[in-house]
Amino acid sequence: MQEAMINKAKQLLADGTVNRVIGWKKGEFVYDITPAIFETAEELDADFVYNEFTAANVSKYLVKESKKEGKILAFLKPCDTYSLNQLTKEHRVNRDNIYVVGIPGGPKLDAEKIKAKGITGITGIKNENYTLKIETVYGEQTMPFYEAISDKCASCKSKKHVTYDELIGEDGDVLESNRFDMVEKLENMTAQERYDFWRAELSKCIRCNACRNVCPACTCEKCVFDNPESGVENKAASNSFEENMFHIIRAFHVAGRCTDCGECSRVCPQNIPLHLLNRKFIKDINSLYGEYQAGEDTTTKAPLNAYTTDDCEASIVHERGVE
Amino acid sequence: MQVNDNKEFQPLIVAFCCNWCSYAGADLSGTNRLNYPTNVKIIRVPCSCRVNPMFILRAFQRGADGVILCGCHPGDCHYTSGNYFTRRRMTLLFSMLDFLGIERDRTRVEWVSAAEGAKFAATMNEFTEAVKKLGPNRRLEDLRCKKQ
Amino acid sequence: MQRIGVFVCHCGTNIAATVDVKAVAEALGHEPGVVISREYQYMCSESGQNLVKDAIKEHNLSGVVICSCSPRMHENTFRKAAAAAGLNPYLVEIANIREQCSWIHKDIATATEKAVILGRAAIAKVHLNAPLTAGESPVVKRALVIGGGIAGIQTALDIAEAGFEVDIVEKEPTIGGKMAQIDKTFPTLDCAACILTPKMVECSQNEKIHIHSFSEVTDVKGFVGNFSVTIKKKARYVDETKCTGCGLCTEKCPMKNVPNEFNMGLDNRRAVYIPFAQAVPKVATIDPNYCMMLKTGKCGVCSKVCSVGAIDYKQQDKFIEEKYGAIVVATGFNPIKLDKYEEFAYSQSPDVVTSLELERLMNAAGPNGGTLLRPSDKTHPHTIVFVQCVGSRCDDSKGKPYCSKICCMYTAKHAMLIREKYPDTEVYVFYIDVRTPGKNFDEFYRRAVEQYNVHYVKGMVGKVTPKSDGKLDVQASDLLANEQLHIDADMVVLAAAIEPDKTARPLATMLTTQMDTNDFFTEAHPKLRPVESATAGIFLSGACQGPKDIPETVAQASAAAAKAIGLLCKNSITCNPCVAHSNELMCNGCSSCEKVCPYGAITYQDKEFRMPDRTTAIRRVASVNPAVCQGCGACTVACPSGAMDLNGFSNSQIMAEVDAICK
Amino acid sequence: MLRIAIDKIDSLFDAIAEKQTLYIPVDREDGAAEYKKYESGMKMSNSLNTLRSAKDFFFPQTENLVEFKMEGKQIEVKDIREESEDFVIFGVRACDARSFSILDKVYLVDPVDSFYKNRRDHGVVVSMACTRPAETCFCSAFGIDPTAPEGDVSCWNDGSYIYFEANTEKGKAFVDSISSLLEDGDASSLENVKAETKRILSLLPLSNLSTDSFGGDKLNEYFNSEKWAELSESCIGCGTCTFVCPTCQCYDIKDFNTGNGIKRFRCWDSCMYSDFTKMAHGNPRISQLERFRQRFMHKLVYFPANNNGEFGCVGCGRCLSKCPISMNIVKVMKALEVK
Repeated sequence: MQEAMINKAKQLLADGTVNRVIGWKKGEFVYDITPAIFETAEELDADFVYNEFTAANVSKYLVKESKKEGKILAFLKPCDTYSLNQLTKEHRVNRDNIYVVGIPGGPKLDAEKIKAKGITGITGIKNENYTLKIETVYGEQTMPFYEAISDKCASCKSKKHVTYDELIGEDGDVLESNRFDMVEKLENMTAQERYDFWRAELSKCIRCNACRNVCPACTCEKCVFDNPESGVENKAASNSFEENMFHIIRAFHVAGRCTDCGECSRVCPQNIPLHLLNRKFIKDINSLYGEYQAGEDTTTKAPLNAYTTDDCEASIVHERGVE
Repeated sequence: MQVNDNKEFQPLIVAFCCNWCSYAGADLSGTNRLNYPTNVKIIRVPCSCRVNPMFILRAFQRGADGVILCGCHPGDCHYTSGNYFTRRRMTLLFSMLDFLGIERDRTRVEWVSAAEGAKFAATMNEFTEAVKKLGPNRRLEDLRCKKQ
Repeated sequence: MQRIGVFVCHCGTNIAATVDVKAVAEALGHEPGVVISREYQYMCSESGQNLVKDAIKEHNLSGVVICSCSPRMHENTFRKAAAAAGLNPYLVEIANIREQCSWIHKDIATATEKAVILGRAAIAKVHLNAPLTAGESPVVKRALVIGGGIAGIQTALDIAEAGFEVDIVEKEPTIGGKMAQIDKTFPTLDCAACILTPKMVECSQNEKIHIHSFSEVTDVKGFVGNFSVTIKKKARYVDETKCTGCGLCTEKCPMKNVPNEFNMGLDNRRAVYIPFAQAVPKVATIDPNYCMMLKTGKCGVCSKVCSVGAIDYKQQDKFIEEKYGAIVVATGFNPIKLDKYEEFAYSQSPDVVTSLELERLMNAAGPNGGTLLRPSDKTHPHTIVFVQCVGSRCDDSKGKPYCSKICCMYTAKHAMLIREKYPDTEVYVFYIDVRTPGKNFDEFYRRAVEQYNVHYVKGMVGKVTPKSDGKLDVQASDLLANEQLHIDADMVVLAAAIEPDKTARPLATMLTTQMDTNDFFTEAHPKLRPVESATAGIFLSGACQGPKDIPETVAQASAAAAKAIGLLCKNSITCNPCVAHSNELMCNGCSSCEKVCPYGAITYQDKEFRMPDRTTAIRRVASVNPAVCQGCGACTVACPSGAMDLNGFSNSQIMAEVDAICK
Repeated sequence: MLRIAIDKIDSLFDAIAEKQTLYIPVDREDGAAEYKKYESGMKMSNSLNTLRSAKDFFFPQTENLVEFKMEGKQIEVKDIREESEDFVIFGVRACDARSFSILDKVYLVDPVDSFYKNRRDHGVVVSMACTRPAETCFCSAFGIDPTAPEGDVSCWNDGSYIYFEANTEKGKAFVDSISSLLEDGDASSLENVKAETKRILSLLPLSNLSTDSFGGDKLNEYFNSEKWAELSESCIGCGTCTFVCPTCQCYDIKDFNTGNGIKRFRCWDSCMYSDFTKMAHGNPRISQLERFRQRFMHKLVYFPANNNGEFGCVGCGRCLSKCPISMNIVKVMKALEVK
């Protein structure tokens, strides 16, 4: 796949369709891959990489990149195309300046999951028949491939590209996913259990803003939480602010706009399952206002910008689930 | 939170009322001398759709024990559609608070028309009682604002 | 530093009996920024107001808080007083310590404590109040009426009568609408043409009224007082200014088999036609779907016979743009299509007709010259069955959930007219309910039953089956007698539900007005503002807002005209200053605000900005038209970055109130 | 050498915790380790290091400085600093142990930061030698020997015993206070452990990372390097690297309105943030490139320039595993390095 992508990129650069390429660049180890922009065939040959660790969603970079001179080639995984569509819908990107080549997605692996097995000193990882052979300075180790699959890919919602100019490989389908299982599990807990769960998780927050800054739905020119004039600005990780304001409002601001790309949880240095907040909103929207997938197209009104006269009342919250 | 002489817990209730229906309904319950507890403090907004979820969380952070939002009945909104947006926003917000383990009875949306003074008073009585049963809001407060 | 004055009203004993007003004034006097705190017997009295005015001048106040009755009562009073003393009226806040405090509480201590908290919240808010100035925007003294039926005609006549220019845009070649097709009108049974056509003529002769027939609105920009509308004048291949309406072309055209839509397709017209004798404007129109000249380039008969040379085969659609201060929507209704009601055999037998078709069949200018004949064999029908509520009051997706309102009365009319003219004809009416409220309406219906012996049967027709002898087998249930009926009918007349014209929805989008799920325009308030749309400057006339009969339509048409005249009389409109505004530096251009705005007050533009990194960038940013915004605040919550805020109820003001209350 | 059998470590912790607050690294449910206040029964983590660094103990993420109480128009100023009590941090790795000396160079020089000093005076750092370094480790590049960690007390683990050696007066007092639980024993087995660790260190992918070309003397050359644009282009401007870094020391001072007054506090800040050192005209570093450059220039050039060549990085590798886009100081060093 990497080869085909490099060739495609070189071809599009050569024929002048695009003047730069956004993709992924090799790191120091097999897993520490950085999104990067390539401008020449030489750069592509030297550093371009696409493997099990290229999980990063590059669509947010297009907010800036698509406003620059000339067209950019973006290699997008199925999930990334939803983000791009949503950004297009919200006029945050100039879609005309982007040449999208759809590429097959995951499953991507999460190095943290390998390390959590106690495997350390990693110098190489190979996938042989869905067994990972991991070379380390302490000798070779193995683990099943599926145990290292990143959370965002483990609950993949779709292998379909919702926008592209060209595809490498076959397009996939929207999947029946189990992505709401954990939300449902929490819903079935008692309020006290839910409170304890979230307090334990959210109190880990160090307000590094990685979740917000990586989120393709969070592209505000100025975030309310950074703006002293908003009255809710707060830089510190402060007891109870993150739990009771920041994460709730952030989830609310992306409600109906979040495509469930899973980047927030992937980047959280404290491993807080932030995507569950977004999924809760998605699940509620689906069940209360009809199935809705943000980013599926660029025209449908977002559920919070729409209504029907016979929507349920807020009291429905009192009537369902576990108190 | 207020504590009166006999130390019974007195919840602080913030009520956001839309100018055209609910605020007028609150006025009417005043005109008709229909009692409801002093715990309830009303903030006037042009329409229930003006109420940002941040205001609600802010009230809880600062020590409110319950927040109620009142607007025109669906279909009667002075701005025709404002309360429909309110309904969706608050349904989702309240559901999220519930998901986070916040007591359900601390939040409420009620549609009160300008003619429903009695309903306004009854709602406030009921809501205050419900919040009183829950006790002080501990889960949503900002510890920095805690009163010593 | 703020210099705030606090004024606590006793309201006689209304407040002072349960709230210790002195204590309140004392406590609030200690609040930061407060330089004077006073209490007085009656703040709203002249001397009370003078107290406020004098304090404003004496202490050079930058804000005023009045602790008194509801702001709904005296906010304006105190704003005016402040303005009189030279303080911007929007620097006044009211703490409602009467309706929401003294009147509902009994215990003085707790009521006083609450009054202080309410006062503090008002002080916290007034700290953040900004002086606001109501803007003004000029009014173009011309109205547009969209639709030239009786509603549009009446509205246009009334507006013109008041001295303003009015344009009527009608999509058909003539004005007149549905009423022109109707034979007689209930409850007086006078002929529709006799009362309508004089009004049509009046329209054509009134210097202030300009009729754009065979035209459509294609674009609407602007806002109340200043709409800019693009009108498409469809090519009719006849020069309107030359055509005299002599009708010679319509007699000589060789294309004779064009279904005549004015007569509901019950007879034919030519490819060049004038819909009916009293059409206004009386100008021929060539139907390009049938004209041989336009289709094949061979014919040209009409051009040859036209003595004034009005025929122009090369004519193109023409677009004109015009400015208006007010727009009245009068797009009317149509009967629904009956293809989902095969049980009534509408498509199987020509003798099953709709009520509107019956109107034409009975009309003297209709296909049979006013003699009621069966369409199939042109014989006199002896048994006629009327079916009510075809597609009305349906709870399934086949029909409409609402009552079409006019059917009960026109059916009674039809039944009565038939029994009057052809006493040997038996008339059955099947109904769910007979609904005849209205002046002289129920009397009219009773006359049909009692005087004309029309058989009203409560029950629904289940099936109509054409029989080999040319009759129709009507299978129905009589709910009162609890029996199944079979009637051998010569004709069946279906009271088809009525629905808004199909052009209404795209028009609503252009006008940024709201519609209900049935595509009827939504009025600004169902009770109190029934002829205005929620969008300022757009008014509703006739059945586009909901099913209506002629008297109601005319009443509403005049009401809409009165509202439009009220607007056009003004040289400019004063805008509510408590409107939304967008901070362009923070705006993402995401369109969320635009999507929730019920008034279409928000537009976007690409603007050049100097960015924090000192580059320049073109960004898409929202701007609010203060003349259109009504200040609901829906956009402020839809905006994630907080770029959208509301004057008078800003995020920081409301949060300051929250903070003060929760202190 | 004084030592305690590993299976008796719980009794040691209990004994320490009886006298003062003890923090040890423990495993969380998600597998990451973090320092927790010791409570009887807690098990010390075996992982290489904690997710967050140990700097919180001396330089917490947020800290109240002063409060202005408002009563009507009256304002009362209250000192609300928390008085520190003696505490012990157990199991600090060599990198984090070194990070304290870097923080000291910022906060204990004139003008002394009394909040920091107060905590530093009351804290005893008990470090623990590494035995299983990870691929992200590069402390050696900064002259740190993970088999000989600094700290008030250094410890080694040979699999059966933990050995103690006091390095400072404070450390000596601490070891004395627990000496009844310790025994004197042969420490020769440690040499094998250290040798094996050193062998592993030499195999690590970053073992040959060199700091030779960095330092204060090439300021302009590095500042003006063309590489910054490419290095910084994917930076999302979050504060993850800063907040997991044991040596990042920047803070912001802010006021928080509690409704009844103002709490003035300081909190960690990140030079990666767009509102870092915001002044009337905005952030003086107007682009992410400049902000990104600042962080690495500070650690590799400015800090050594002002501190006798000592770098502002200890090679703990936290930013390598935590950066959302996997950009880090190692990649920067390799890209900028002048060979």
